[in-house]
Amino acid sequence: MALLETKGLGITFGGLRAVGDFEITIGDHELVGLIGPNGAGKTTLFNLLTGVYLPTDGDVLVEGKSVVGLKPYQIVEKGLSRTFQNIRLFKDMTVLDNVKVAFHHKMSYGTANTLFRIPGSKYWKEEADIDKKGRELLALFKMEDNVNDMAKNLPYGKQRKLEIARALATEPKLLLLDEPAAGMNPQETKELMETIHFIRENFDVSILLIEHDMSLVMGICERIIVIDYGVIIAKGTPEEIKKNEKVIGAYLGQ
Amino acid sequence: MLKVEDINVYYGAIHAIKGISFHVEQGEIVTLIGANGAGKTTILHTISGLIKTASGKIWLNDENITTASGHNLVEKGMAQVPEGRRVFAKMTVQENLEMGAYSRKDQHNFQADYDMVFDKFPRLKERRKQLAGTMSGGEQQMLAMARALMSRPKLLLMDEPSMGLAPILVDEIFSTIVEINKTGTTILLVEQNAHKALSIANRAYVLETGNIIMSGPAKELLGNDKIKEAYLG
Amino acid sequence: DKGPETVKIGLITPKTGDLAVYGIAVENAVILAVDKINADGGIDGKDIELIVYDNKADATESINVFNRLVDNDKIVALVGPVISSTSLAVAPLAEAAGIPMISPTATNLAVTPDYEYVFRACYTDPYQGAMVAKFANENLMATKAAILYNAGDDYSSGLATAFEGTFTGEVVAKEGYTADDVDFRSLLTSIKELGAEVVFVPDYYNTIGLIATQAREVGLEAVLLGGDGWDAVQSEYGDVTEGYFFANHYSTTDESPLVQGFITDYNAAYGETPNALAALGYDGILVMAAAIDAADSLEGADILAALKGTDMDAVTGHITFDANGDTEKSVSIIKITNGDLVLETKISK
Amino acid sequence: MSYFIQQIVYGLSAGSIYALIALGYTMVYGIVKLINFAHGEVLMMGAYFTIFGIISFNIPIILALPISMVLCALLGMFIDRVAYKPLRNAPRISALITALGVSMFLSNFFKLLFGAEKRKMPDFPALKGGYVFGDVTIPYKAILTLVLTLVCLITLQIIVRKTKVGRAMRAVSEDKQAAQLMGVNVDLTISITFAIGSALAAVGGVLYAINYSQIFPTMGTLTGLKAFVAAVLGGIGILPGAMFGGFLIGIVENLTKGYGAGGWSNAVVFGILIIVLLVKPEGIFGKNTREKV
Amino acid sequence: MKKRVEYLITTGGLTVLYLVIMLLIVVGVLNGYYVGVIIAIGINIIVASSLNLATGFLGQLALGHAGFMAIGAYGAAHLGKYLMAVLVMPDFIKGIIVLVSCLLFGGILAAIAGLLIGIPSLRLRGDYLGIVTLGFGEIIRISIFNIEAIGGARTVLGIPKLVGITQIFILVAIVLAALYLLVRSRHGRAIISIREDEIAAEAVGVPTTFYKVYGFAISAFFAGIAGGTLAFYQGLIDPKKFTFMFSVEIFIIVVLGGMGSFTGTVIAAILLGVMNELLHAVDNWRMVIYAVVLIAMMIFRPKGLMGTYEFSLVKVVKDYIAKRKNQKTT
Ligand SMILES: Nc1ncnc2c1ncn2[C@@H]1O[C@H](COP(=O)(O)OP(=O)(O)OP(=O)(O)O)[C@@H](O)[C@H]1O
Ligand SMILES: Nc1ncnc2c1ncn2[C@@H]1O[C@H](COP(=O)(O)OP(=O)(O)OP(=O)(O)O)[C@@H](O)[C@H]1O
Ligand SMILES: [Mg+2]
Ligand SMILES: [Mg+2]
Repeated sequence: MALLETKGLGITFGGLRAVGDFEITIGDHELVGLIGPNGAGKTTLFNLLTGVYLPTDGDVLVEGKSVVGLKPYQIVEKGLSRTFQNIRLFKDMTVLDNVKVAFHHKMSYGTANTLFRIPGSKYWKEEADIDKKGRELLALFKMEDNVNDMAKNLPYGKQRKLEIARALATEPKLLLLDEPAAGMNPQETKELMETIHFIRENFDVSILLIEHDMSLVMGICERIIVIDYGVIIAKGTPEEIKKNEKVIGAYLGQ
Repeated sequence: MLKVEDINVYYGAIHAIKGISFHVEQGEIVTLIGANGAGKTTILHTISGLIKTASGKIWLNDENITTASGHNLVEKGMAQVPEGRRVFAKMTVQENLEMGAYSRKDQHNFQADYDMVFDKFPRLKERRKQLAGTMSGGEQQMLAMARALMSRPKLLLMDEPSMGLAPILVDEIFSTIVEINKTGTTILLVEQNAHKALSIANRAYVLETGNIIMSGPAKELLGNDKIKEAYLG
Repeated sequence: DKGPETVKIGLITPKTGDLAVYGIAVENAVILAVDKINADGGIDGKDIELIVYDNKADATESINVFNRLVDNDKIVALVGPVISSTSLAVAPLAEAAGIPMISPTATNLAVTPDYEYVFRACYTDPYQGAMVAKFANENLMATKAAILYNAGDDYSSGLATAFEGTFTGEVVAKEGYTADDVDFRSLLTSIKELGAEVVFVPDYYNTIGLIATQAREVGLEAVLLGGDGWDAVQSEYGDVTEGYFFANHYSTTDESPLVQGFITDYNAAYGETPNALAALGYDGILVMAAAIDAADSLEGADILAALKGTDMDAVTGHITFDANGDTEKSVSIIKITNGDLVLETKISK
Repeated sequence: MSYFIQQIVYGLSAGSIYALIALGYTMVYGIVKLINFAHGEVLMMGAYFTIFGIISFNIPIILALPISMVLCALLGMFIDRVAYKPLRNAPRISALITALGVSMFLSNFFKLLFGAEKRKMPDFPALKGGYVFGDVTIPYKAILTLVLTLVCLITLQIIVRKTKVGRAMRAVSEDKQAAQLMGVNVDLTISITFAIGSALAAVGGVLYAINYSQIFPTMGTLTGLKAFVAAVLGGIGILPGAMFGGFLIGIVENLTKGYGAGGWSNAVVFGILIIVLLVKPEGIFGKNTREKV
Repeated sequence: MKKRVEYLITTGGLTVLYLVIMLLIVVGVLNGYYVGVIIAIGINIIVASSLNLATGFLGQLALGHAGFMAIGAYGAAHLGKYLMAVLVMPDFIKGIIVLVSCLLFGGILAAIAGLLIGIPSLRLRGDYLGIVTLGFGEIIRISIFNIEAIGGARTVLGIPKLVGITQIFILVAIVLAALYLLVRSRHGRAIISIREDEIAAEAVGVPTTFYKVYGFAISAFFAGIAGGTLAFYQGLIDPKKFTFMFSVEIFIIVVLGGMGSFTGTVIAAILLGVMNELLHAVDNWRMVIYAVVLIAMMIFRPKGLMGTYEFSLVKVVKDYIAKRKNQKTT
């Protein structure tokens, strides 16, 4: 059973068909690129998958079960997690707390436990557990020295990394990255590619990636889906896509 | 045309620009490159009068504009395409362009300029009545450029015009920049895409955490190993 | 034994906030009285030192300033608080501290009964409301009455309830409004439809001015009746209130030298005619000063004993206290005639 | 039936005052995104200025009103410069607190200067009475108020939609920096906004005083608040919406009073506000602008 | 350092503070007046901290907390009067039982009101929510005036006076501790993340609607407790107290202290309380000066006195120990 499957997925804003008849399947441990011209509907697709928008038609299946109509946080529980095109960190929280928030749905202690912290109770166990996990995760991203920094004070590149780390903290099966390299220079982009590689190797997760930086997309994606005006115009390996006339005409240029 | 002398800029306690000097001559394309947070946007904002300098001077055509109010600089021939487009989302394309011409005294005389920008960006002509906020990233970038051109600038400051754009548009944008420059507009270009920027610029400055660490003709920097390693990937 | 140099008396009154108008009227009158007493040689040769604190008409603030007057300023007696709700908050504290207290203007029934040390210079809401109803019954022979009152104000709703309880005819409507209302045309139109002969409107004169103006505007022919809050309504709204009645503590047309002296002095000091609140404030401090004088002591218990025996003429009438510490004054019913206040009759139980 | 119609007439006349005040409120909010709690106090001062002009200097109201509008416009600009401008880039709630502070300052300061008591507005014999249709009377005051409100609305609409200043205002409301990059003098534009809003408040204050024949230092507080509620009801920042909201509140208020629930009228007004916002969070005329992620 | 030791340090600090206050009362430095002011400030601390949870931590503009306080006050007062009449037991125990049960009852009533208003309206944002809460506060106030059964416009009298300095000290400590513990838990993180970025919070698995209502209801709960405390301190309730301006005063304490800092709330409540008393010297100008100070403070410290900084005795102790260690090693 595929990890993610969409069937005839589509959404219309007013008269605009932003995404239509969209069908993809993503299996375990894949790294798929999603490219297309500006306004093609890439971000909108992410919003559909993660429950931010309700599709006007079609279905989204995660491990065979429809997630349409679920709230974004419920979809997180199903194993989808994302980053945003424009970074959305919890700016006035520490780096570690940013990550800890993302463990929320894995925890279960209640209000009474919060107020009466009886030694040995769930509160202590779970908090100690996520503290450890959070620090480990940040260490993997080489951010162990930043745990107590305010997120807003991080340099841009680390903010991007933190956003990815936060998304990973929800322990997703599928990670959706929206233009992680936007605003980065080639050097920083290269580091980002290494980070993504690293995630691939250390986590049991599939990645769907939107990006306009071709060096990144072509460099790491196993397959690429190209959309324009909300519909898929091409699919294939980087090599195939590079040569696809339609893609060159609509997106890549010359 | 533009001369910046030893400016220092602070955000509260953060010393963002540490004594920077550079100049842009009439007719040139000059590019500022540098990593995230190096201070590129800050410099453009300072030149445009959005941020005040702590010390140093800025000259536009031999006029000291260090303390001039931002809104007066447009009349003096300076325009900016800001980082992240910053189009007026709830106004139509047409109204955005009218805002671009806001400072011009010849309010009824800019039909020719409409023709010029619509000629350069035909997409905008189709979408005259569309709300700018509903346009795609690339379209908004075109609008931001067109809007700046409506003031008939002699000096155009551009902040990362290629950010977030599809490759095909990136190429288009850069050729448009060259075109604009050819029609007599001097350009100061800030870019992450150092390769593209250097290949169209005359001269370049490299910025690192508030300091200029290198400068020279663009072609030379394009060949420089250190630049290659740090900025060209 | 020299004792303190001055006789310290506290005054708690709202000087800021929505009820400041009333608080300042009382304060003005009290200061006037204190100055007069001191000019005449004070109490047994000692000047009265008046300490005034603002309480914003708020209970918590009243408690704080009362404590401050007692603990820090060491007052021997208290005049005030002016507003009933704040008097209710302070009364038990005054009792506990053994500080004699006279509220000039707190009309709420519950202010005095439970506390030996607490007195008032005015009559109570139930008493006043009942007397106006009695007037409507017996003098006006009214059979249909409407009540229009400020639902957000205990004075107004207290009077309204009392009126309703005593009026023997039919109460065709009892309509509330809120403190900030300025538009009464809808309410008055609805009362007009119901054919009331009299409308009881217990509120302060500014609101009455508005209501009377709009009553004329919508063509309401019923006679409006009110309580002591109406005092001074004739100064600006004489034309629209012509022929209406209200209950009051005193009448500015009273010939007695005490009253006329007070009006003249007040006018000289503040450039306006004192209203009933000012008159009550004036009486409140006079009664207290007289008691201290009679007690020949600054001890609370002594002053209390003297207060109980009060028997004096004051601006608002002859004052003696009953067991609760309430005055037993008759109610003057005033008719507004040609823009003047004319005593119609005096009513008592 | 005529009883009902009469209530509606009173509702419209009260409502048009709210509407007029709401226009200024919504305009300032639309541009600077600040609930200018001091708007009610400007209204109060507008009424005072006018009355002082009439009583102390014997100026006819036709002249006193424009003078008062100018004074209020200056006052509005002054308030903005002193209290709001330093906080332009601060958290919005801080500016909100400052607005509350200014409101408190003005009403209390005025109380000290002129006393807390209510003052009577002089009578205008020309405005006494009204047109009578059977059992229904339409007071002249109501007609004057309504007409003035409509004139103000149309004028404002033209300014905001059609003029260069209006375009600058809209640009400033969206993005101050970008507007400045277009050559817009942001501070001046905001000043003009406050000036217009405050001048409107002055008109509202005078109409209030004419209709209710009284002025007092806190007259603007609740009136202003309700006018803001009117603006929110109609869709904040939208001029016809403010107008509509004002009428709606006026009518609702008068109907509750006319039908035996006078003590509840403010509760009903706020109740309707809550219900409307729950059904249509952006107000009756508001457009749904969801954040694009 | 072990958590248990940390809690011990905090509790110890509070005990010392309490003993100092009691000592000052015994030797007469703190007379009835000062004690009264302290109690009034204590009540403000409780209600302002509760508002801080909703506004500072959850990030929702709430301008109607006086309404929740009123509900708490009326609920606690009426139940209190009833219980005092029917319960038969020694006065001291009765006092404690009545106080605790009535405060909880008032708090729960307020929390229910918080739920009622919160569930439908928390999807509104920013100023809109502010206006709705303001409106709701007014509705509560007007309802009280119009419901004769609970007292109408009359002052509610005969409420047992059960709150003195000791009770207020314990209550403030409990409320602050509860809020503090709450904020430093998964629930608190969820609440703060909503303030920071609601969309991102939802995207990392925080049920935002639930937590908004949860935070708001808890905030209302403690505001209700503050209301009950006020009633049991004064022995009466003046319905005129719970106006919009009172909500604003509470709000001002929160913003002035710093949104998201309980320390700030405590400091601001104390400063404003003390200032209020000092300004009696110029009573007429009191409100004018208060307003000017407010404007000036906001202009010079737009983020409030404390920003989001939180004082912690544990940290002070830790720093001290670290410093000592350093000195020893060098
Ligand atoms: N909430 C919305 N309301 C109206 N139109 C929308 C909305 N969200 C997206 N759109 C429109 O849908 C289209 C697709 O937008 P989307 O953001 O998905 O593009 P994209 O592929 O991510 O582009 P880019 O690469 O520039 O980010 C655009 O035309 C956009 O204007
Ligand atoms: N409003 C601000 N307040 C405080 N610090 C700021 C502010 N804006 C920028 N900075 C800081 O100033 C420095 C320079 O920022 P600037 O935006 O000029 O960089 P840049 O070179 O344009 O980067 P980018 O490539 O990300 O656009 C950075 O360290 C940044 O964090
Ligand atoms: Mg996108
Ligand atoms: Mg930049």
